[in-house]
Amino acid sequence: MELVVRIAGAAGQGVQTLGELLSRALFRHGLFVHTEMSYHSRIRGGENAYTIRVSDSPVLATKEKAHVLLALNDEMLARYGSLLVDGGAVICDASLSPSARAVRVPARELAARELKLPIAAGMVLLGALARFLGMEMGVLRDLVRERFGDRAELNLRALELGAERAPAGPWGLPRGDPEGRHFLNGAQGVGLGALAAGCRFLASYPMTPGTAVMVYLAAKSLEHGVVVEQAEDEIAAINMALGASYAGARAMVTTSGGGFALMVEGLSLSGMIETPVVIHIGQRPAPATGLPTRTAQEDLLFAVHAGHGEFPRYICAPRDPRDAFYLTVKAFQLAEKYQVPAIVLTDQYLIDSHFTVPEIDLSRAEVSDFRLSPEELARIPEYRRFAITPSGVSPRAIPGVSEKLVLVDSDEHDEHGRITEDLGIRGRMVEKRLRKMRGLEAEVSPPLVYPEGGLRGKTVLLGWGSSFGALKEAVDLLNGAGGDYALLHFSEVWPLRTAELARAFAEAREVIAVEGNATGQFARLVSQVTGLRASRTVGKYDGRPFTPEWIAEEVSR
Amino acid sequence: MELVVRIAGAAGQGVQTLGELLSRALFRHGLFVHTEMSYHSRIRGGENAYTIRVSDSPVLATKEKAHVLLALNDEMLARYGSLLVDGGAVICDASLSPSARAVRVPARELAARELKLPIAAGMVLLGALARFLGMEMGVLRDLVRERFGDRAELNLRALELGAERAPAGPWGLPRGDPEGRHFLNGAQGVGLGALAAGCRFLASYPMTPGTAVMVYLAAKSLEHGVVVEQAEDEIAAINMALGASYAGARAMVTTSGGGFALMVEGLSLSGMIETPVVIHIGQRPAPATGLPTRTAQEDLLFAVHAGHGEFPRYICAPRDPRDAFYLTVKAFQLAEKYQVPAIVLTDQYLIDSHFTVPEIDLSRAEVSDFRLSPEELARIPEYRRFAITPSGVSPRAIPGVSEKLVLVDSDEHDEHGRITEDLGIRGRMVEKRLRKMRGLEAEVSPPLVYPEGGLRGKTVLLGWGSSFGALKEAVDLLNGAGGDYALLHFSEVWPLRTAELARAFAEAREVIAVEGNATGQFARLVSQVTGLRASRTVGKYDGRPFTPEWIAEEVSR
Amino acid sequence: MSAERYLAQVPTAWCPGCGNFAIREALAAALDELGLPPHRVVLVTGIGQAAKMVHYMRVNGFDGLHGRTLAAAAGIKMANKDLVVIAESGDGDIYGEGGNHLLHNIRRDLDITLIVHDNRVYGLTKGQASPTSDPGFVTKVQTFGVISQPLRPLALALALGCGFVAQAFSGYGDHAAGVIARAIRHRGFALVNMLHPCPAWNRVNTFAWLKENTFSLEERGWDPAGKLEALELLLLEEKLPLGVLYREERAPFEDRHPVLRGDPLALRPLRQPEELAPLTAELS
Amino acid sequence: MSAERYLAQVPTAWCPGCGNFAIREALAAALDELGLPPHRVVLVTGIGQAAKMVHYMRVNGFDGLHGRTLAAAAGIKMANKDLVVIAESGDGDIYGEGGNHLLHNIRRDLDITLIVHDNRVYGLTKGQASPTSDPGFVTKVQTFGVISQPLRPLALALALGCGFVAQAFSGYGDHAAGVIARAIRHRGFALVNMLHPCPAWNRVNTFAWLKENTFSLEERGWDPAGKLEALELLLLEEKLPLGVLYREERAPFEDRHPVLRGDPLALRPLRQPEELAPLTAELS
Ligand SMILES: Cc1ncc(C[n+]2csc(CCOP(=O)(O)OP(=O)(O)O)c2C)c(N)n1
Ligand SMILES: Cc1ncc(C[n+]2csc(CCOP(=O)(O)OP(=O)(O)O)c2C)c(N)n1
Ligand code: SF4
Ligand code: SF4
Ligand SMILES: [Mg+2]
Ligand SMILES: [Mg+2]
Repeated sequence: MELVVRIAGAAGQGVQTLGELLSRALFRHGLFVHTEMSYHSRIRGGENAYTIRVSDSPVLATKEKAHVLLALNDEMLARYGSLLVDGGAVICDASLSPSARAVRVPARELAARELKLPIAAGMVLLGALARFLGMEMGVLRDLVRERFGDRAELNLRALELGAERAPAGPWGLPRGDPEGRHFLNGAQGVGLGALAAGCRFLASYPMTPGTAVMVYLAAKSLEHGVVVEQAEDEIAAINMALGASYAGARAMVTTSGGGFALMVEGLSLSGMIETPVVIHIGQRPAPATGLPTRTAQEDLLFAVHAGHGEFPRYICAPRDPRDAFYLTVKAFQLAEKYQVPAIVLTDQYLIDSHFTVPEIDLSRAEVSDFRLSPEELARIPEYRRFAITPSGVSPRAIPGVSEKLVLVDSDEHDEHGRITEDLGIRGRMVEKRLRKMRGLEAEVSPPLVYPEGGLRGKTVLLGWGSSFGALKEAVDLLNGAGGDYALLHFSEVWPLRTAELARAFAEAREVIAVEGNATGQFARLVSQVTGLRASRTVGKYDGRPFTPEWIAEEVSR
Repeated sequence: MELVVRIAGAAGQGVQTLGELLSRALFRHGLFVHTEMSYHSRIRGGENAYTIRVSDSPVLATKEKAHVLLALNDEMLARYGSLLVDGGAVICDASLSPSARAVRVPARELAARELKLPIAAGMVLLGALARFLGMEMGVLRDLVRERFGDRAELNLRALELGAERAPAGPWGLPRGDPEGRHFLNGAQGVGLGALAAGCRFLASYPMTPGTAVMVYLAAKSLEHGVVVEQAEDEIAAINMALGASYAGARAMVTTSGGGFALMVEGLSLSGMIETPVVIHIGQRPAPATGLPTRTAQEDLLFAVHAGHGEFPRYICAPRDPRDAFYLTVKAFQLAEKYQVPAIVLTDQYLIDSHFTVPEIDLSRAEVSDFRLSPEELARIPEYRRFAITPSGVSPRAIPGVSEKLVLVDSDEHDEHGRITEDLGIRGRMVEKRLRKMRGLEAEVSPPLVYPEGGLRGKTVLLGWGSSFGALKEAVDLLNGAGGDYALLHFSEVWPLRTAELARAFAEAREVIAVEGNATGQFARLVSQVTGLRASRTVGKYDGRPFTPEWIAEEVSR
Repeated sequence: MSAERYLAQVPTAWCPGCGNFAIREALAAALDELGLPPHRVVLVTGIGQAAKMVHYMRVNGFDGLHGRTLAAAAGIKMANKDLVVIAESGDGDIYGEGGNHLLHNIRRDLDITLIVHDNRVYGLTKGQASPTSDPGFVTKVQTFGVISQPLRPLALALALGCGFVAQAFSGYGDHAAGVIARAIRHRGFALVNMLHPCPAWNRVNTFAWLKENTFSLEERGWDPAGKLEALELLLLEEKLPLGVLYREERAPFEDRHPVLRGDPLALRPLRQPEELAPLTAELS
Repeated sequence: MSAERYLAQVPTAWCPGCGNFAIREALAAALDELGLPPHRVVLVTGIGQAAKMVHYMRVNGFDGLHGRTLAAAAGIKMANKDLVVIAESGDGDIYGEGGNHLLHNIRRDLDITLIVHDNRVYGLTKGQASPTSDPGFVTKVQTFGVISQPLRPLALALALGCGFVAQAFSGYGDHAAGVIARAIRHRGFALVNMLHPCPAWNRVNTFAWLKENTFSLEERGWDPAGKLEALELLLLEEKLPLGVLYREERAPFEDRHPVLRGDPLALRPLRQPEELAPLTAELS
């Protein structure tokens, strides 16, 4: 059983609210639900579409064609009417005249006349849609109550008005049990990971899609004791975060590629003063302002090489929101353990999409303190913040907790952090800092292979980050059509694990990189590190997320 | 014949002035002269050393050991006394007691008593040094007059006082004819190249070693009609330059790695609005502030991958100041022709070192105007700034010269430059912009092979940028000692030419990358683009420039 | 002629009821009043709802990066001083991300007109506080309300020595057009802080609030010659003044810069590299 | 105890005769007067000659990027409000590269003391003009002399609502120490613009010039309570005032921020991730 429902309207018509209510209700029905938000960079008008894919087995990617379209206006009917599957249905206001099979409800009139709340027309249509889908209205009603509190009554009536006027459609939605599953989007995954990892400070400047993580933490700020400060610009953000981190608070920033471009000098500072910071980058199509509300995987090589000079860093690119949780925790941990910057590389698609995933197990989030305690500090006769060690990691004290002074310096410095122009020390400090890369290399988990087993003789699709779900399904599609495909997928991209790559390239018939960019960035990174070259790159760079169908088609060209 | 002379003292003692006078005088003697400046990041005190290498055949690199040391104080005597060749000599004040063979002159006393100008002690010692080297005093006197104008007399007397008191040393300097040669440093090469290319606008924020180019252009500003504006920060600098370029003035910025880190968002803007800009980066050791007055080749991968999103760029890394001239002209030309950012990647060593090179031939500097003239514009019925063309290059108009309006936009845009969220146009615009890379690829000149001829069976040293001279001499040293070495050297690094690399890797016994960084950045770039992997990287990252001896030793380890 | 000719015939992406529409009309009216040919005008914007203005006007346009509006404008003006350069963007763009360029471009004093759409909120990114937001203003990021003190643009500009400091309100379109026209006419850097409601995100400084909390300088017979008086007014008055608060005539940057005398840089011909022979002569 | 204990026993890289030496003494004297334990103080600097101060003092230190001094200082103070945070850097660093952070940290009003070494020149990079350089000041970059108007830090700070605005002169060490001590004692953002000669690069604003062109506010019986009076003084006086020009008591940022109540953030223990169970409960 699989169903794709799309709600489309102008910004300001409540598409997101309706989509969230419906998708969560379907999740609570015990179904596997995946959502995707497509929107324009404006506040009112334009095109907003919320695509909900529902199944009785796990779904991790979006689809282009829908079975049911709830169209909130004429334009959206025209725009998305053509993206219905054969025999698909439209739910819309009675004033619209769709060519497809339709449930037309006088929603505007009802909202205006019965409810005196024109904006509630959407909720009326949602009621109709729910009935059409054969949903349990109780689940939806509960959600409306949770969401609207005082203002729930009117919305409940709106739902009712719609439900009364719609027939039941052909889809008898099965029921399941959501127990053991979570429903969340990437922003929640990253935000929750930050909280679990002990983040105490976030400084950022608003930028889509990075802002979503800031908004999440701001909502939890007081209860969880994390300061969320809107910086005057991104440069301030990263330097504030580094100041906070130096002083002992786990700190992060969240932004997009363009904001990260302004943080690059600060990234290099983090490398030099060996002060941890976690940087969340929600990728979007660029260069420059590009398409602010769309998705892309264009900033990988930039993230790996950003910053003047040479210093270690850690970069992960989560596959789904649950992965985002664990990898954000890991990013904080590794940043603290190795005293390096860590980057969590997501994208608009991952940030805004809700996924149904196995429950997040908080106890699996390892969080430990790598700072010297006052007691440990007391035992050290002469504290050297940048002591040269075999691992490259020096003992890290924070200022104010003991009489030991802590000095960090953006200039080259000696073991005490004091500025030096001694070129002998310079060489040793470069080596010390870079030695940390070795430790980091050993921390990175292997890539995922799908289907499990060997890659011998197969055509291997190589991917990274949020494309995982679509790639996995594409492999199924291709194999279902008689192909012999497999997937090699990375969610930790720097340092790059090479053993699995060597094996895959040796065994595979062919390796095809599939990426959300036009120049095959991950394939180039693989080649840089290993010399191994994918035979071909399939790139998507129109701002839309991957769909399994698109990949299968492009790959088999 | 070869001689290395070093002048060393504290900042503020005039080391640079003395070094410049002496080296230029030696150049005018018709000798091949190479200089290198080593200095601390401070205004008074510390260590300044000016190393002058003189020969009757071309020299393009510095040396560690000197034949003659002019020491201006005790510390420098101690510091650099040990870097004398066996039998080397010291010139110093009578109050100092060197252990080596020495010419001691009561310079301080003479300067104070006879000249009433204590700072002139250095000039007295320079006189002694000149006599010791057997120089023609007339040449030096002319230079002192050119440099000091009104204040020449006292300095001439100082020279005289020193010369009178020194014996002639064992080096009978040969005389030659400087005709057909130029003597200049990298800053002059880049600055002159900018002027030749028609640069009308430079905005920058001071940063060593980038500032030197700004200072050069500022000195020529009025006469050559170029505005040199000190920006409030590097972000302003690049955005001002892009504004100026949009309006039709050829524009550049000059900085170092840390300043460039702040320009990365602007770089991406240049890519998006297809507006040319030339960025000079004088590399220095990093991360962060690092060693402000030292040299490095650490920003290559950063420069290649800087900026969010994907867009073409051109990057050259000149070998010597003359090369810097031609390549800066080329950078401006390609930036204008392809409407892309172009980066000139030098370093502190190249910027501050004077080289003796074959005369710069101004007529070889090709400069042409790629903008639409008002007449051409008049013939176009509907002007489209971002017209999609097979080459990816669109006709470029500037605002105000005709009634055609010119609109550029950092958002994704249509052919008119108007903001769009049409994802079909998006795809075509990405492709259009990236197509320009093909044209650029065809513009890049092949790398240099030394000695000329095939590479079959040889150990090939692979290098780029200002390391050229030292690498070339290292090859001679190694081959002189019975080795079979050759050099493959790049001065245009992006787009990367691959044909010669493929041939070299196929033919060579072994390829060893030699670079001024710790992670083998050029080798990694080569691997990224071609999959070819150097067998080993020899990295220098202590802030000092390469010497032929150091390379020869490291390579043959 | 009419103001219409300055308007691009394209759909706008602004919200219904937004003050930006009136500002667009005012700008067109000002250009029309001054009779400026569209191709001689360059509108420079950053990123934000206000910054979309450039796409809705029929003049030359440079829509650059968020916050860098003034830097680009300064480069354009230096490259071609004959262009009429108008920088326009939001309060977040100019006072937030771009604060440093405001400081230093006031110091430069190029002949640029800056129009800041001050809705006291970040519109395009969905309603975070801007530097001019009132203390206590609650958003999804400022969940306890704004804690920092607001930036007061007019006082700031006066303290920095700005030669033309004005404020207008989108609700009074004709007046706003007049203020913009005077700002463009002023030779030197001119700031127009343009108050306007953002019905989507700012429920505090609404149209009604702005009407209530502003007053006309002209009606008070204000003389914009006194800087101290202007500062005093800003300190003592609760309400926000509308009109030209301060104005001082002096030679702008381009008149004072020796290299800028003569033809605009951008129009000077490329030279033959051979003309640099005197410079290569220095290399020996 | 003595001020000596705050001085690191290392050679300095400053030029002989530079005002930085006296500022160092004044800072140590101020710390001594306040009896602050070195480990409770964090000195935050950027890059420049002034910024090297951190290496010559015996307190905690964060020597960050050029221009980003205040951003780092703000992060440190928010992370641990119990630390005494002093930001110190050059006029280029704070008023040039870092101008935006000055604007917005005055607005934030954290309890940070900012000491700007104002030598009206970029010292470390060899003598270019700084934002406070006098018009006409000739350098190797400003070959025709400075064309822009100078930034006047005290007026700027007043216009931005800074709660403590002062100026001192390295030539009057005891007075400077007293001003610094008062600035540290002030709860909230405090600006001390510290005039000092740069004998290496600034031949205009020399020691003698500074003596000649400054006057003591205390000697005039100045009352730092009046903002308008302070603005008036800055507008009308040719010479530069020394002392505390303006002072206003109010609760700083950390007192107004709900999350900052209680233990400093940096000292709150790491929690068990399991404590987040209420948050995962929201995911269904
Ligand atoms: C470097 C950078 N940071 C952040 C953003 C995201 N951004 C776009 S517009 C905007 C703020 C808009 O507010 P304002 O300037 O007041 O304009 P308004 O939308 O209110 O008219 C921000 C933060 C960006 N585009 N670039
Ligand atoms: C991003 C960046 N830009 C430029 C520089 C180079 N730089 C170092 S110090 C300095 C200016 C110093 O002037 P000021 O802050 O007034 O300090 P002073 O040396 O006069 O005490 C500059 C431009 C830098 N380190 N980083
Ligand atoms: S978000 Fe606000 S300012 Fe922007 S268009 Fe909508 S109402 Fe206007
Ligand atoms: S350069 Fe100037 S400010 Fe810096 S130490 Fe020397 S004299 Fe002092
Ligand atoms: Mg706004
Ligand atoms: Mg200074």
